[in-house]
Amino acid sequence: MSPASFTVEVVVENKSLARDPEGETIHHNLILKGGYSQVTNVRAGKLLRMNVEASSPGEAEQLVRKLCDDLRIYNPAAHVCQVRVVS
Amino acid sequence: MSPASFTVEVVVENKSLARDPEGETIHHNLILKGGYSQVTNVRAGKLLRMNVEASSPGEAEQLVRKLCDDLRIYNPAAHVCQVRVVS
Amino acid sequence: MVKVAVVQFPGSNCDLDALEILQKTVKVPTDLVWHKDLKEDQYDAYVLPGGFSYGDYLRAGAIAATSPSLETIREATVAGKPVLGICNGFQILVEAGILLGAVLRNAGLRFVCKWTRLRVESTRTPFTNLAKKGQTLRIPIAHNEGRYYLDNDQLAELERNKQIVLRYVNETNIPTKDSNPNGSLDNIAGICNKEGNVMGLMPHPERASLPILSLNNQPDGRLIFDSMIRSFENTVEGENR
Amino acid sequence: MTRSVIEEPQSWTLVEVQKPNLTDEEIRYAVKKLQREPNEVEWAMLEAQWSEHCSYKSSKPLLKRLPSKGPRVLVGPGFDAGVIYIGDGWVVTLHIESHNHPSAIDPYGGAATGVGGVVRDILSLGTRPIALLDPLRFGSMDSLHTRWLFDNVVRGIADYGNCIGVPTVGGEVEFDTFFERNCLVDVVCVGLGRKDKLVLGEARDPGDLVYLVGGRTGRDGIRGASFASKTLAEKSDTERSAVQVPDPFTKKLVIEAILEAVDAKIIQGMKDLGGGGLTCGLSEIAAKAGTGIEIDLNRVQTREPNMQPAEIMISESQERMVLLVREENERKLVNILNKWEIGYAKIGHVTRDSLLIIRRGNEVVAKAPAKFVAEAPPVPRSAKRPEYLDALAEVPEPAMPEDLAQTLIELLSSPNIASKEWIYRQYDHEVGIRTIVKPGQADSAILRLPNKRSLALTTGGNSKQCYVDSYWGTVGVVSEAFCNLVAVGAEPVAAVDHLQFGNPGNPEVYWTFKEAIRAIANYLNAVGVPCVGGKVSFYNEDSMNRRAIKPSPVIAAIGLVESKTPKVLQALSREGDDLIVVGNTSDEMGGSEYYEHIHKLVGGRVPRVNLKKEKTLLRALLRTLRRGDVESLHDISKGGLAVALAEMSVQGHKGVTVDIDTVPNKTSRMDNLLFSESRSRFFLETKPKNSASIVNSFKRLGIPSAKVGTVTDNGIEFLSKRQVIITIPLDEASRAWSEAIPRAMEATP
Ligand SMILES: Nc1ncnc2c1ncn2[C@@H]1O[C@H](COP(=O)(O)OP(=O)(O)O)[C@@H](O)[C@H]1O
Ligand SMILES: [Mg+2]
Repeated sequence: MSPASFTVEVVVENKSLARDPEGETIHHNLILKGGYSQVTNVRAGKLLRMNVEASSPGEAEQLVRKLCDDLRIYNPAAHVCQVRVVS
Repeated sequence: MSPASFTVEVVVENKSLARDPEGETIHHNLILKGGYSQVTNVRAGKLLRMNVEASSPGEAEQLVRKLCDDLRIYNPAAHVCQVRVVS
Repeated sequence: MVKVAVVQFPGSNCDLDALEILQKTVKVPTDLVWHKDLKEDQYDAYVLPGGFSYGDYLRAGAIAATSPSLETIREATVAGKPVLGICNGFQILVEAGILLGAVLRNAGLRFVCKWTRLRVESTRTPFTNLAKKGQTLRIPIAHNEGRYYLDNDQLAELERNKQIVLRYVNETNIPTKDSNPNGSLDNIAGICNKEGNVMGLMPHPERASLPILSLNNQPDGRLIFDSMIRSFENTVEGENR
Repeated sequence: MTRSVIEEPQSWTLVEVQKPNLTDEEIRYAVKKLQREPNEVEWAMLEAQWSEHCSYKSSKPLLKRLPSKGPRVLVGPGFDAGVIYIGDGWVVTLHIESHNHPSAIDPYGGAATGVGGVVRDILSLGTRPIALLDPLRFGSMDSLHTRWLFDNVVRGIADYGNCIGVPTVGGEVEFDTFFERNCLVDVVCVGLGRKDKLVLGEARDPGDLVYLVGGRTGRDGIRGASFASKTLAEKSDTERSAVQVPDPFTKKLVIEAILEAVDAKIIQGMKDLGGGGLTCGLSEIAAKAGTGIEIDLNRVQTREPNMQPAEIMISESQERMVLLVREENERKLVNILNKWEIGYAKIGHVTRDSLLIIRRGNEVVAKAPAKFVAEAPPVPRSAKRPEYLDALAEVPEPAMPEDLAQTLIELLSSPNIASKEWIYRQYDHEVGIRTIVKPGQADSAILRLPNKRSLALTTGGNSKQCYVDSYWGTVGVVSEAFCNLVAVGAEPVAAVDHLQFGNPGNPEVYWTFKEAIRAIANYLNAVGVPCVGGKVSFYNEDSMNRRAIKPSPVIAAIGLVESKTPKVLQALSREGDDLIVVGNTSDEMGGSEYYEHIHKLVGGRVPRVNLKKEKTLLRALLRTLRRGDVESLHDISKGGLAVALAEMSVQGHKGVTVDIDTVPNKTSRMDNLLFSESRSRFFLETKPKNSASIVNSFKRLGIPSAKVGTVTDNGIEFLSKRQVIITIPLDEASRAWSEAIPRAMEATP
């Protein structure tokens, strides 16, 4: 099968025990003070969008998952890392 | 209709024709040097995940879009901002 | 003769500062070594300086931690040599897994440059052996990501092994919320590995090693480097005997 | 480029027009000189280079009036930075830049790339950037928009300066509604290097190779250009950023690589690429030496496909430098660049024929004498005294406040006076292990130099006073900078200026511009210190109402501190010491914080400076400091003597008691005496046994001086006729002063 190009998103955010001061501050100081009380929670994270050549979405996802672990895209002591193929 | 809770993601990143030094550095110095040449491009951005009370996904999305503009969650001169309801 | 290496990564910016203090003030033979050139463990001690290696992109220290030079450093740590990570150097050691935990973005979400008070919690490292336990040092910090974090189990382990070396304290030598500049867990400013030969700290001792640069005219930062020299003397004496 | 970049009004939409964006005279001049119609690429280059931006066409003749020579000046105006000899083979370089329009749109990226720009200038001379200062101007703090700009500008400067490891050791900030939409973001950079390793922006030797080093060339900063290439017009606003993305990491690598090459002495000439891009860099480097340059655009590494020759020639992509190198040193240079993993391309060579020849492969796409491209015909401007000045000259005297203590508290918490710690905490001001006197400690920062001396740096502006009286306001700005230097024991050695005004085509604006230059020239001549460079920025006006900003000349000055001079800070040090005032206080309330902040009154008589006495005063103060009898010292500026004392008091955690009647003055009212911003005044703290001799040493020279009070363990207390007229507990003053800015900024994550 000839390889195709997939877009994979990686989201890194703090574990909940490590707190998320950025999300908290945006929520309290910006959003709630701005009057948007319908917003009940905010979490902040980093997003990496990668273009990956692979033969299937599953392969693309696995590859990225592996590289995230290998290259420590996240620090397991403090972060959680999500990988998802978006197209 | 009684309001439900939706999860809305906001992604802020540099405009597509603008440079993204962070994505470039991660791509060249981490991913390619780490041997993952299947990755052909990396863009870095910020993700905010909000819980929003609204009566429909459409309303949740609109509300978040409005607050992003209002509260300058991003700067339209430099960034693009995507809003998507994920659940 | 002993020789120290200051390891230079792309984006290091306190490398020359550390080099100058080691060579001219502490007067220990020291080389500035480009990370790619550090292929063998031929030095007696290593200093990983502060700065913004790889622009702090992804996460402070994360990309530099994958430099092959870290393998050499790892060998040196296993061999029991003194290894000191200052600020970004600390972040690199943590990201390389040589030290425990994580160093996260400051709780205040801003870069903070200020003089702090540090209480010495452990004198068993080669960088604090000249200090008295409980002694306060005045040394400045300057960082964006200095919030030390690890989970409760590991914190307990750190405590048990006496791996906490420095804490931020107030004027009365007590760790308080106000004296914690970045939201670090338990006011932790510096830790060491289990064996004690590797230390990482957020404050910059090289910036407090000349009286003229210090707020109180005391070169408190020198104590860290002088301790390292003393640890050499001890080993050398030991070998001679 | 003479004095570096100027911004012009930028319409961020790209319009397609047929005619080049030049005046009819410029077009005629170009055709006549070239003896033909320039082609599309050449027009684009001329447009870029002949913009006010690069050519100084409205200001050049006037700037010549500034004194620029001195025994220590190795390189004066006309190069990327001024060079001052500091002894033992060492030189210091100095330059100032602004990034006003980009910062108004994208405060974070605009401010950050502003730092990047001025750092490149310092690097161009082959010197290491060792310090930054940032004079800033914003609208009122009450406005959300201002706070957004302020927060992001400070963050942008912090992130860039901190990352490249250059300490930001000083600056200033002024808030005034005139800057609401056009904030001013200036950055001063100081460099350090060896005299024998200086590199100039001159292509002296034909045969030298031209290297383009650093980032790739993209379509950044190409805007409103007449050639309106289709590719440009097609890309919509949503994809292309209106501003540059800062990349301090690449900059740091460029700095280290270039300094390594400078150290190896293999760079023959060097030029940073800023406004006007390659066009400006190449034409100026050749024109300076009377040589030519030939390049091939196919060799330029581009970041986007299908870039047109004109686009490549005027692109303003960041983090690029042009280096000239001998063929025999090429290998060495390439090795250094490879070590640091920096991009580079050999794009051409220096020629004998003084022509700028731009090829694309074998096809010549532009060809013109380098001098012709580099030097735009000057634009004559007319000047007319603004009418509003008459109205400002005479304003009714305000009512005397009922509670002077309350007035002082309000002044202390005015953002223009309040502590700036919120700003400088975010800047790494220690990196480089040189910062002896740190932000907030004294009127100037002091840096350790390699040769036992140390370097004092300061910067100042005062748009409020310059608006009411642009001549005396500007004299006052320069005077304050020099007073700040001597206040830390430094002998002033050089200055650079930055002149920021509205549209020079408006005769009233141009008049204030001329007055500012006259003022700087007169002051510098009076004290005998050269101006070694600077910058002009026109077209600063509110985008909504087209109102010009207040005239904003800004000065940065440096001085040398001899090794034996004691370090004196502004915090009061010991109870029981005497307080001495030096200088005279008059009814000079125009543009004062007291008038503007307390009474919302704009106008009145602006403080003047006795230019005949100024040098004597500065020298006398320096002598006093060197003798070592001064325990603390502060110049009296914004907010007047009451504020200066309160600052010394709060910072030293000591009280003061001052008998206001003993202060030398010619004022008619108590509030004027307390809050007038008369120039060239200082507070000194000294041991009682030294008071008399210090006071007499000034009086002998005809400079008013008196012992006015003592340091106590109490609060801040002013007496008149044995009555207490102001008393404020220290912690109350301290809170007002330190919490004003953080409290206002709290809500900004
Ligand atoms: N924008 C800024 N950036 C860095 N430091 C600043 C800035 N503004 C003010 N400072 C520092 O804060 C201190 C007080 O500044 P300022 O209020 O202007 O002083 P003064 O009134 O004594 O002239 C000085 O050390 C100055 O360098
Ligand atoms: Mg001052």
